[in-house]
Amino acid sequence: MNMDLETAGMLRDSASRYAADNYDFLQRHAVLADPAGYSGKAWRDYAELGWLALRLPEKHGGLDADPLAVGALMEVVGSRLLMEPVLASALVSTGLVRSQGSAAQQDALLPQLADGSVKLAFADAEAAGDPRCQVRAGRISGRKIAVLQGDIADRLIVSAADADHGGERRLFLVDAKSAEIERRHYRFVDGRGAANLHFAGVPAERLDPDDGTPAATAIADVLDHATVASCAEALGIVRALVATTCEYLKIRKQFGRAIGTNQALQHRAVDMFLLQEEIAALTRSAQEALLRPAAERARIISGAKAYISSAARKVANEAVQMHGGLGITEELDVSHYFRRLMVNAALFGSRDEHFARFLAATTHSSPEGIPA
Amino acid sequence: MNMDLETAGMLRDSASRYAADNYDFLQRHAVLADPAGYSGKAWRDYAELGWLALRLPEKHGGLDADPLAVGALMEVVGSRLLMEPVLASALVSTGLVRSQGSAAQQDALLPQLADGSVKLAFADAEAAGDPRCQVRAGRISGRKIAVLQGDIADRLIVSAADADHGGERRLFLVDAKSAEIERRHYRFVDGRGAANLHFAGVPAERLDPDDGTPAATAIADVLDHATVASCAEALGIVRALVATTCEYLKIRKQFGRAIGTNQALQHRAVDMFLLQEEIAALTRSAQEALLRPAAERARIISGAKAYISSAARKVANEAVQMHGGLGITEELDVSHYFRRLMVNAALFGSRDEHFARFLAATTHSSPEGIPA
Amino acid sequence: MTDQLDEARDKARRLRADIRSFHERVMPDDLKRKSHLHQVLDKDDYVRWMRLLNDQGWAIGHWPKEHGGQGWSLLERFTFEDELARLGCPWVIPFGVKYVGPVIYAFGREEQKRRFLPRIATTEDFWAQGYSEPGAGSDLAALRTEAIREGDHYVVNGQKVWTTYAQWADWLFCLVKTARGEQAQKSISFVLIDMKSPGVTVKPIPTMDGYVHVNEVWLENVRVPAENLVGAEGEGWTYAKYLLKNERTAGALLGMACHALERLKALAQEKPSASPERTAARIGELELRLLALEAASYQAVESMMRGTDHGGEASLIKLRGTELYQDIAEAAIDLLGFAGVAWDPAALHAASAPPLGPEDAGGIVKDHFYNRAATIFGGASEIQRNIVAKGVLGL
Amino acid sequence: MTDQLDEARDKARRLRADIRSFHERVMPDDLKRKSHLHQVLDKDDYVRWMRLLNDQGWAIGHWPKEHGGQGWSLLERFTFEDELARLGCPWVIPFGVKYVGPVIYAFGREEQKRRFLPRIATTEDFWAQGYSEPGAGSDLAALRTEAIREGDHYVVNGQKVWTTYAQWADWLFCLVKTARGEQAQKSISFVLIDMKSPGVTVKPIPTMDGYVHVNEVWLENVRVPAENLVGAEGEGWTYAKYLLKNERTAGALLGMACHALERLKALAQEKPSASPERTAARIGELELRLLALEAASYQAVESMMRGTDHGGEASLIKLRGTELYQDIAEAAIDLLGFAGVAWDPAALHAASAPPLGPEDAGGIVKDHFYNRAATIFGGASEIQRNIVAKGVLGL
Repeated sequence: MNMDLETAGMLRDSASRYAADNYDFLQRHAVLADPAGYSGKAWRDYAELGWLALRLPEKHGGLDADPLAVGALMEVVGSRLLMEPVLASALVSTGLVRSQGSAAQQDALLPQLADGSVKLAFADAEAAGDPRCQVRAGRISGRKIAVLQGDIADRLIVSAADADHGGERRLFLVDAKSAEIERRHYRFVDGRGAANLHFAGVPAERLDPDDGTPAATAIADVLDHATVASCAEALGIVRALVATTCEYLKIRKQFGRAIGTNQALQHRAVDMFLLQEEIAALTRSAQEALLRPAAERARIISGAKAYISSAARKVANEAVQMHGGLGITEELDVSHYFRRLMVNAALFGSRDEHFARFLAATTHSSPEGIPA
Repeated sequence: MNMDLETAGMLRDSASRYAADNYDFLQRHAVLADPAGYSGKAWRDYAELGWLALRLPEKHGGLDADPLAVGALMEVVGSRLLMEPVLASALVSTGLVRSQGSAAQQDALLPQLADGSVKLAFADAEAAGDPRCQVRAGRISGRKIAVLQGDIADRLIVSAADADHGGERRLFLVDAKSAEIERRHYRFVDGRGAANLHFAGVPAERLDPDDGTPAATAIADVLDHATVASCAEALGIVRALVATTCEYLKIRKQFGRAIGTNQALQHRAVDMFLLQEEIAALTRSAQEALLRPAAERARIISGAKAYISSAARKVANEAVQMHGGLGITEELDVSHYFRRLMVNAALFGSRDEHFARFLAATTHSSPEGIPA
Repeated sequence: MTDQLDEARDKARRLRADIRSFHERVMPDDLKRKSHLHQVLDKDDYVRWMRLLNDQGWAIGHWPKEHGGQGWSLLERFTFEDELARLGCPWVIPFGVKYVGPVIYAFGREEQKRRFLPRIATTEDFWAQGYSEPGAGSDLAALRTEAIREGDHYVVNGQKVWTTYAQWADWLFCLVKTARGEQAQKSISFVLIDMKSPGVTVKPIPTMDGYVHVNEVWLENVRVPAENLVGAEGEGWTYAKYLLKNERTAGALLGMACHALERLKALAQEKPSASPERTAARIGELELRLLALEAASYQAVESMMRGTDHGGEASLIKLRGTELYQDIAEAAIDLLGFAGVAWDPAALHAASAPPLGPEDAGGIVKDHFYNRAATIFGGASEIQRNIVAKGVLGL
Repeated sequence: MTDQLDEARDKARRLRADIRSFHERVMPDDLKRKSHLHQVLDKDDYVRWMRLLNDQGWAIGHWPKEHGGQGWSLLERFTFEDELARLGCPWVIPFGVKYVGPVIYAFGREEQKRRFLPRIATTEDFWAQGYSEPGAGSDLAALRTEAIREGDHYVVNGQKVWTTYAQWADWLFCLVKTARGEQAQKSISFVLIDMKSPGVTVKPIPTMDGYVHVNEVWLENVRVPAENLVGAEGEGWTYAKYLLKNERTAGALLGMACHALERLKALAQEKPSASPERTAARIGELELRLLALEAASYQAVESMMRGTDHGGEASLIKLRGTELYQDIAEAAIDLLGFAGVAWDPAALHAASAPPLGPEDAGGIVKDHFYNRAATIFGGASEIQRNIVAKGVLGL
């Protein structure tokens, strides 16, 4: 029941050190300017550091890390705005392979995921109004949108109705380079790649879990984990914004003194800090909630995500505002954090969607799950 | 189309002077302590000053004042927290008599209203779940609640379904002292009286307008006027709160200097002032809207009321907070303004109700009513 | 540490269960009802309540075992306050058991411990706190109440203000200046004053809820035996800070907000609103803030127990807890409609007259008024933000 | 006064109608479309736009008739900016017609008027504003750019920053220090600098919307003819304040908010949201704030025309207008979902690639980024609050 504080702490320390040495803001600028939108070198380093095996079962050489450790890494990913598909491939896709792959599929894929030689992306969202994706005779048709880092993925995990097996929703592996895919690659506002993909009868390999877990269950579970990971990423970003803003308030002078001596700005900085602390506490609660059965976790996870989406936006707005003109420039990290948070809030369910899920899960009795 | 700035200005000046001389906070304390809950002397003064004839037609010796003049008076009523039934009797009830009384009824009643010898109250609201009030064979049965200053009224105007005439909703005059009324007198939190009234076959005189205006139309019109008057009252209160708070910030010392030198408090005082200015502007817009046909005014009047209810509450909360412990005491005017605003916001439709009416009146085209 | 935390969690879980069963089986119905309806409790009610708690060993559960307490962990303290508040129980009056008691056992002389501690535990003595003065609310350095040593007595002159329940108090613990002109923090001493002493006058300060919670306490040539000095002269500031640390857990805020929100939800069920979706959304946002407060509260307790706290936790919880509680109250007022602006004193005294609205409406209105002070007393929100700005952010 | 106001209202009403008909009949489709989609306008677009306005007599409609204007009342000025913005027209670049033009006709020498005013009206000269410096944004007293008189020239050295469209400018009006050590406000002068002068370097400052709106302007030994001094040496502060007063009406904020809200409502119609009631309530609250902004704007104009203004009106409108506009943009981003976080440069350049979302989504995203500056540039919100605190409330 208790999560492993020590492992999480060690991971946080080593990841922070690595990123400080290899991924500072200038180094990241080079990555951003690269047409690939990520660093192959950094990706190989992550494999070496074991980050890509974090969620792998121990029998595949993984750490089988708990949500606290995953969160520790994601905080660093956020605080340094790492561009590589840690979330898309190493967490989300790896989680899907782990729970939906047959033993053979896992044996084939997991080592490649762990050593970084294969990058996966999860193609799930469809545009409202589009016909749903479908697999017939082993070939997939339909359209997926906003596939996070679908532009650099080697293979795709695609959710689709399996017409060959009664129309049940299942997951399929697809070669991202397939000629039958019409692709539109673009970037999200934070610089990470994305893809809209039109499948016109692409050969698809069905993921076939030996234990028969329905795909819907696995997807919901992985999305819960991804949501919580995105909370931790937001926490990392928010901590960086609060720290850099407080620093700026001490350095920047106006009318002959540091602007941080103005009580109005002090109080607003405090409000940013309070939001940061709430985000931290809610992220922790959401991580603990992941250890509980799916039915019991929705309220806390979606509540945390809903609160954090708004809270992080407030922090970002205030950080920009207090940096004055500098806050909106390309040259300062503040505007990059601002943009990453926008994407963060849009992934894995909007604020409204999570708020609705939170409300639905909140019964009229006392809140469940009092920790003590 | 233009309202009369000069008359409004003169009324504001003379009312302010009267209230400053005769109704300061200590004098008001005596009124509040009186079991009647209002001052008979002040009421007679108001008659003399012409306030009670403000809305009377000129042929009855009234001023037929426009909404700007009514607002000027109501601002003073708010800023000095006058306890007498200016709103309930001289504005709302007088308005109803004026539009629903026959010539004979007007001739009989309006002079008594103008000289203050009769005080009216309007009994309209019914509790959810109660059977609607009804008149049968000239006698009224049913229950009315929250009748503003129904405790001190001589006669009541009661809305009821007229079973003698096909069940149409009409207005009736009732003697408030009638033995067939079971009454519960109490006070609102601001000290003004109120009544819940149970009518058990009370003799009722039907108001019979010569021009046949439906009662529903007249009620809606009078309530629009009352709503706008309550906005002006809120404005008067808010101005007083902003002024007293700014004054306190200059006087009160902490850590060796006036607390108003703290930038955080300065900015919050500015935010109070901004709200005040918006309340003033919206009140003015709502007053102008009253000059337009009923169908065109709902959006602006209900929008103004909805915005003002929230804005005034924010001002009151901040005024209390910035006065520290003093803000919640009985001995300081701040807490009395706070309470009056609570009642103000509950009368003539809640914030939610007005917001809903505003939304319903807001079409999907551009906002109508651009003044220029 | 994890083991210790696990143990504390187990104990806290048991304590919570015990409190629920106490509430169900032991607590007298009249007290339950009064407090459920937010009616006015008088001194007898409070004394009865504190003694009931003491009978369970809870009134001083947080005291060390050597002084008769149970040596509760922070988590147990927190849980105790939280669960009572969740159940809508009366206020656990802190001045004796939470504030002055610990100062006496930590810094008092043996004779003082023997004399005062048992009567604190049983509320035989009702205590009040003499800190604030006109002009020295948050700014204790500006204190002006003077205690001049004359032989074996101090002669105390000055005025305290905002003194909660001074009208009921037998004793006042009091910060006084025992030296002039010196550095403010070294001139303050901590003395215990018998409220029956000649020269002590209590003047009530009526508040807008129509009741007297706070008072002015005038001290004119009050002779205080020197033996009633706690600890050393000039160390009052140190003891006051120690006492403040005992405020840190503040579990009651979470529990109170939780209880008030449950009441609000029930109200929304009872009284269909004009716009149910807006009401649901408003309640939902409050619920979400409660979730955040809950997470932050437990995180704060855990950090303090691990020793990884940054020092701003108490401010965070106070700021968020009081604002949330006030906003819940506002929502309730709005939902009540006319009943939310009616003044119904009869309903507040377990009186016979039928209430004007829902039977607890009067209590909700009364609490709404007095709870505007929640962001003012006990370190105003502005002061809390100053504390965090300087102490945590280094601004 | 009422008569004058009535007359102004009539004229403003006619002007509004004229603008609508201009928008419908005269404005070229490509410009309309670009601006409707919030696409990127280049210098040519803006020049074309300003000349179109000048053809109607509107670019300098607010100038006195003696200088070729129409002598518009405040209400007409306001209406002009408001209505263009409501219709989603391009920005009316203010640096020439609104800022430096009036300073020149009010304080310039005859020769300056003859030389500059006609080319300002026709935008033959594109102007930029040299006010802010690193370390002197809101605090003009801290200016460090120096102009040393040498014979019939000033030699200017220093650095300006946040200079909008300096990359397109022919001329820069510039605050410089012409005296050292003196009282700050008496040492500042107002000079006109030819951007083609040797020693002028423009360095773009890319902003997060991916474009260049603002620049650094470096001035190294730039020789400025003494005849380009406006008015008297040391009076620059006076002229700068006069110029600021021309900012007071700020009708564009209301119109922009209005236009953005209409777009948001259309978006809500096109794109059914996951929670339509919440979307409706959110839009409704924005609509309500727009109502308040509208009322306050007209009230402000009327007060200024009557001379009953308190001086805080411009701050009120700027604070509320910019915050509202930003919040509408946020709501649009949220409503757009993935399209609100996609970066779609092709859509911003009237390019051929099909847009990723609704066709104006790219423009909405771009504007959302740059408009975070609305509460920063032109007197940050914090400065506006300081102004009202001191100037109006006397704190």
